[in-house]
Amino acid sequence: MAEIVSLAEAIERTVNDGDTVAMEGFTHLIPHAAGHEVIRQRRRRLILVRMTPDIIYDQMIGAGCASKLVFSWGGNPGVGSLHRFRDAVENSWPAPLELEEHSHAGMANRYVAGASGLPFAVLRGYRGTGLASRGAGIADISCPFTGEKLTAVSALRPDVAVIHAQQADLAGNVQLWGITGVQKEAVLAAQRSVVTVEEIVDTLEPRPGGIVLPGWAISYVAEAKGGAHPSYALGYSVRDNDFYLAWDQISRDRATFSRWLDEHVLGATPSGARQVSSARPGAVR
Amino acid sequence: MAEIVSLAEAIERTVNDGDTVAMEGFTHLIPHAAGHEVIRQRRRRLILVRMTPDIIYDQMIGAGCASKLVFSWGGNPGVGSLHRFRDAVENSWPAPLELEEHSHAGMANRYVAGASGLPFAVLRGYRGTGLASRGAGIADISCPFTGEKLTAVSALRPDVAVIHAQQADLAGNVQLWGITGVQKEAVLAAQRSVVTVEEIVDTLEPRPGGIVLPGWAISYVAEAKGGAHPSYALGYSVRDNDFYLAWDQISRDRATFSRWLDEHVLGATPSGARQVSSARPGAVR
Amino acid sequence: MTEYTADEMMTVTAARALRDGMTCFVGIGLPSAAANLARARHAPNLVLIYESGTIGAKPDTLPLSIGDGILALTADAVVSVPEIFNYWLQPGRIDVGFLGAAQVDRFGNINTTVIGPDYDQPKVRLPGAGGAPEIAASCREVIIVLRQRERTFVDSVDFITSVGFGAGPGSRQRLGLGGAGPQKIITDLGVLQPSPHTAEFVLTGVYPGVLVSDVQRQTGWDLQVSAELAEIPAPLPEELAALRALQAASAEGTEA
Amino acid sequence: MTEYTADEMMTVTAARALRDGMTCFVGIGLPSAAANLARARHAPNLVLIYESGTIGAKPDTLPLSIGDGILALTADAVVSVPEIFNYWLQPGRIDVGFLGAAQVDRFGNINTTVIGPDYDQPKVRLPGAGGAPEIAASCREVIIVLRQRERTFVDSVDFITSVGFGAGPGSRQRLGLGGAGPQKIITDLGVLQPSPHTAEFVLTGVYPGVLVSDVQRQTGWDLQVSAELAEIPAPLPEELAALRALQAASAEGTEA
Repeated sequence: MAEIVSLAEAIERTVNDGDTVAMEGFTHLIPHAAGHEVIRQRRRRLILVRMTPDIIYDQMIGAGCASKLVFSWGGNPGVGSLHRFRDAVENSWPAPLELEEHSHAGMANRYVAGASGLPFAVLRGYRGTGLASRGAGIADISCPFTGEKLTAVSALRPDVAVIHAQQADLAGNVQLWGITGVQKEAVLAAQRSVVTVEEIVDTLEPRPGGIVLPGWAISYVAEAKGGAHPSYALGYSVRDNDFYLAWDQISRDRATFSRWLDEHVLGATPSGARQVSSARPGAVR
Repeated sequence: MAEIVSLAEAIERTVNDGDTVAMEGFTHLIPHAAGHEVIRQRRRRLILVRMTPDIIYDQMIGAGCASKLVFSWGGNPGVGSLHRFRDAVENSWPAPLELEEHSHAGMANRYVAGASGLPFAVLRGYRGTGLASRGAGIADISCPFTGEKLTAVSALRPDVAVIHAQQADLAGNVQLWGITGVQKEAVLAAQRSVVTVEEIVDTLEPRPGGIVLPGWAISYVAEAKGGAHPSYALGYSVRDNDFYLAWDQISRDRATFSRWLDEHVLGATPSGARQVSSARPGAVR
Repeated sequence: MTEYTADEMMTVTAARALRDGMTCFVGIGLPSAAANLARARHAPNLVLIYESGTIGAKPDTLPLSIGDGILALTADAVVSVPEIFNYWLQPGRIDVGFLGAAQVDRFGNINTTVIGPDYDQPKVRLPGAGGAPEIAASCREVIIVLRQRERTFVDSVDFITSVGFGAGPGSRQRLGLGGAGPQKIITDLGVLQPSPHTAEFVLTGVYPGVLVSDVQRQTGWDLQVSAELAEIPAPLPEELAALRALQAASAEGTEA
Repeated sequence: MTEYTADEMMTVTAARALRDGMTCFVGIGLPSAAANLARARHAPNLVLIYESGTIGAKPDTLPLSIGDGILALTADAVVSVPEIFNYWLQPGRIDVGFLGAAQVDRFGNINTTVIGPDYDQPKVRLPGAGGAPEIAASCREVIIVLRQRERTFVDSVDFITSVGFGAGPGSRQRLGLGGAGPQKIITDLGVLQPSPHTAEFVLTGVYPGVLVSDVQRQTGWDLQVSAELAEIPAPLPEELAALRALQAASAEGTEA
């Protein structure tokens, strides 16, 4: 049964140095507040897993939390490069970053395998690409019935999965709706899980398009109002597109980034809600 | 784009003698009206596919439509045996019935593979069972990463899938809610599909727990009010438990069954709606 | 003392085997009655999971099928049938699975497929596997529930639909089955449990008024008796009252 | 005649490539603008599918990410990310996929991974694959959209992220790729299409005022010119008006 705790406690109890950590949310419901808490707790040597390591992982990589990234698309969506990610890969700053690189379909299926208790998944993918020849966790597999050659990808089984959702009830059951991405699979694939939510309600009211994760399948639930910012939580907030644009400038050089990190993450209180407003681009420069 | 036609037309245009036909619906939303229409059109040598060939397939088998059954559980739920199914298997009446037998998990994954355009799916299952040694479409497979032995099942790719849903809109988009079983997978695995619905509405209103199949992924939609009876359509009807009990008596001997079939299916109009009320057990004996 | 039937004794015994907070994969009939009885009494947070995809269903009447509307309407979550098997059962998330059987053998292997030695010419064609093979493989433990008769408790089943302990100790490991296998067979005469050494089911409990010899006569193998054989207490009046209330409510539900 | 930018010309050309009723896998940026322009004009029943899982999205402004709320709120169905790839893209249900590129080669192979010969010491680390490899493999056809420059239209890409025609004729068949591969490269200068014989991209259309030699100068291989080279008509005033209205609406959406 999920325990309802503070965000700081949830991260303390689940994320250790060296852990494999998957923070998911596909454009929508990205767990930024939780990412900031990991930075504040100065976790190191994390193997970060995420289909789209956008701003949240750019920040964690720049803050020195990660030694390896397992991913399928590392950009600032609709804007351009992730400068901290590039600086780590191209110049090893602040630390070298090993890459394990997949396609979206491959990553999604790796989570599906993890959630299903299987060591691998099968897909039509990768064949003829440079990813196949490089890739850890990519292998040929033949259909035992037709002989056809397909691709197997190894399961993802993170130590910890972290997601953000709209609501939890008092028993720790969680509901998210809108674009739900690969979050259910990430939670079910992981050994431990943290779900931050916009609010804790007495009872979940079923929503169109909603998926419910029962509390007994989750380790910790923590309230973090606005915890997805600059991503959004459908029904609670809108995407802060300006922040995504501003991030391009903030992250472009090391000094500006470090100042931003000090002011808006390391110097902030461990509440998702407050740091959100101060992190708005208006406050940045 | 789905064409909206009458039930008789939908079956005429999709189901041919010798076809592999999957009619799905897991306790809920079983497409009985469509099954009766197949019987009325006197289709023969069908390979019938269904996880739970309950009353609907008992009727189709007894009516002589089938030469083979691909299934995982063939009983009258909560009641007992399917007498027409047993008579076909044990005594070849009205025709011999070849069996291809799986577990629920295996069948569900076979549909998933079909819907995914893959020739097989992988699961932890069958190992040590008699099904594995007999089973068509069951093979060992090794994980290319861990060497672990698992089971592969071959994809199901029916010629036709038939399901029942609560609603379609004028563009043929279909919504079903409640227990949604394996219906999406069955439709997506099939070459052609028929969806019967309780009603056609101007616009679908998204429902909690609802899944929507877009019209462009469906061949034909036909209105068949009450078309799930004696199964039910959540929000429209309740399960007619008495009919399931009555079926045990109706189906127990060939003559009673044949009379019932003449009166309630072959002699009925090709409308799902009307024959439902007359098929109630009160009217039977 | 209140009168009770053998089925009521079985159901109460099965309900007692469930602890609060457990997740439980339930089939229709006696298992569903037992699970709902446990939920009504000592295990209010028992999580009922039906193979129709309903997780955390809280029916106030006994459903008559695994896909009754009441299950969907009261569930914490309703998922697809592929998902219930792949994401929830297969990884070993579910504590206990209830299984019935047409035949069970000394190693807890289950037959629900055919009676008779020839699959193609069966004496009786049974419904088949359903969810049972994977429930037997993947639930953390399994409880088998069926009436004890010489023709159902057989030395060796005609067809292995679902694996218990296979050919004996080590079989489950060799087959790569994740769960611990059947830990109890609850019958209308008493309770059998597997010997930790031989994996063979031995008699560990009898109901009030049942003789060991009665049980042995209804068993198709040379049934051993545990040194700690216990007499299982009769249903408490409260247990019976709760069970009968559930059954009355569901009978009413059917009429409506 | 109305003034227009090269990007507007590209977008209009891409929109014209879409027919009504098609299903279209859309990325953000120019492809999304093109698809929504087509939907606003000649293809009202174009089905837009975004990799975030939104099927049949009908945004009235241009989304700024593939996961904007407007996509979920206007979609016919929203499915999980595994489902969009496994059930919808992989089986070949989607007619056309739009792809961008950092580099494209003469066979339409795409690089979005690294610039430079050494993966481990890249000159530029690009975002990577995203959904592109499977879009390239499984959509019935692919349209590549990018500005034409000598450094992006290369003889051979530094890294094959997504396969076009591989090493030439027969490659896709040998690799078992389901779709027909890239059928058009739409640039800011004109349109390239694969030769049916060599699978090499040749120039089949130029925009008004663009010389063949301009295009050849911006191509890193010896670009052949089709015998049926066409001049692609300038954007119609109605096309431009519709595109600009979309863009204005989405700029407003961002302010709000």
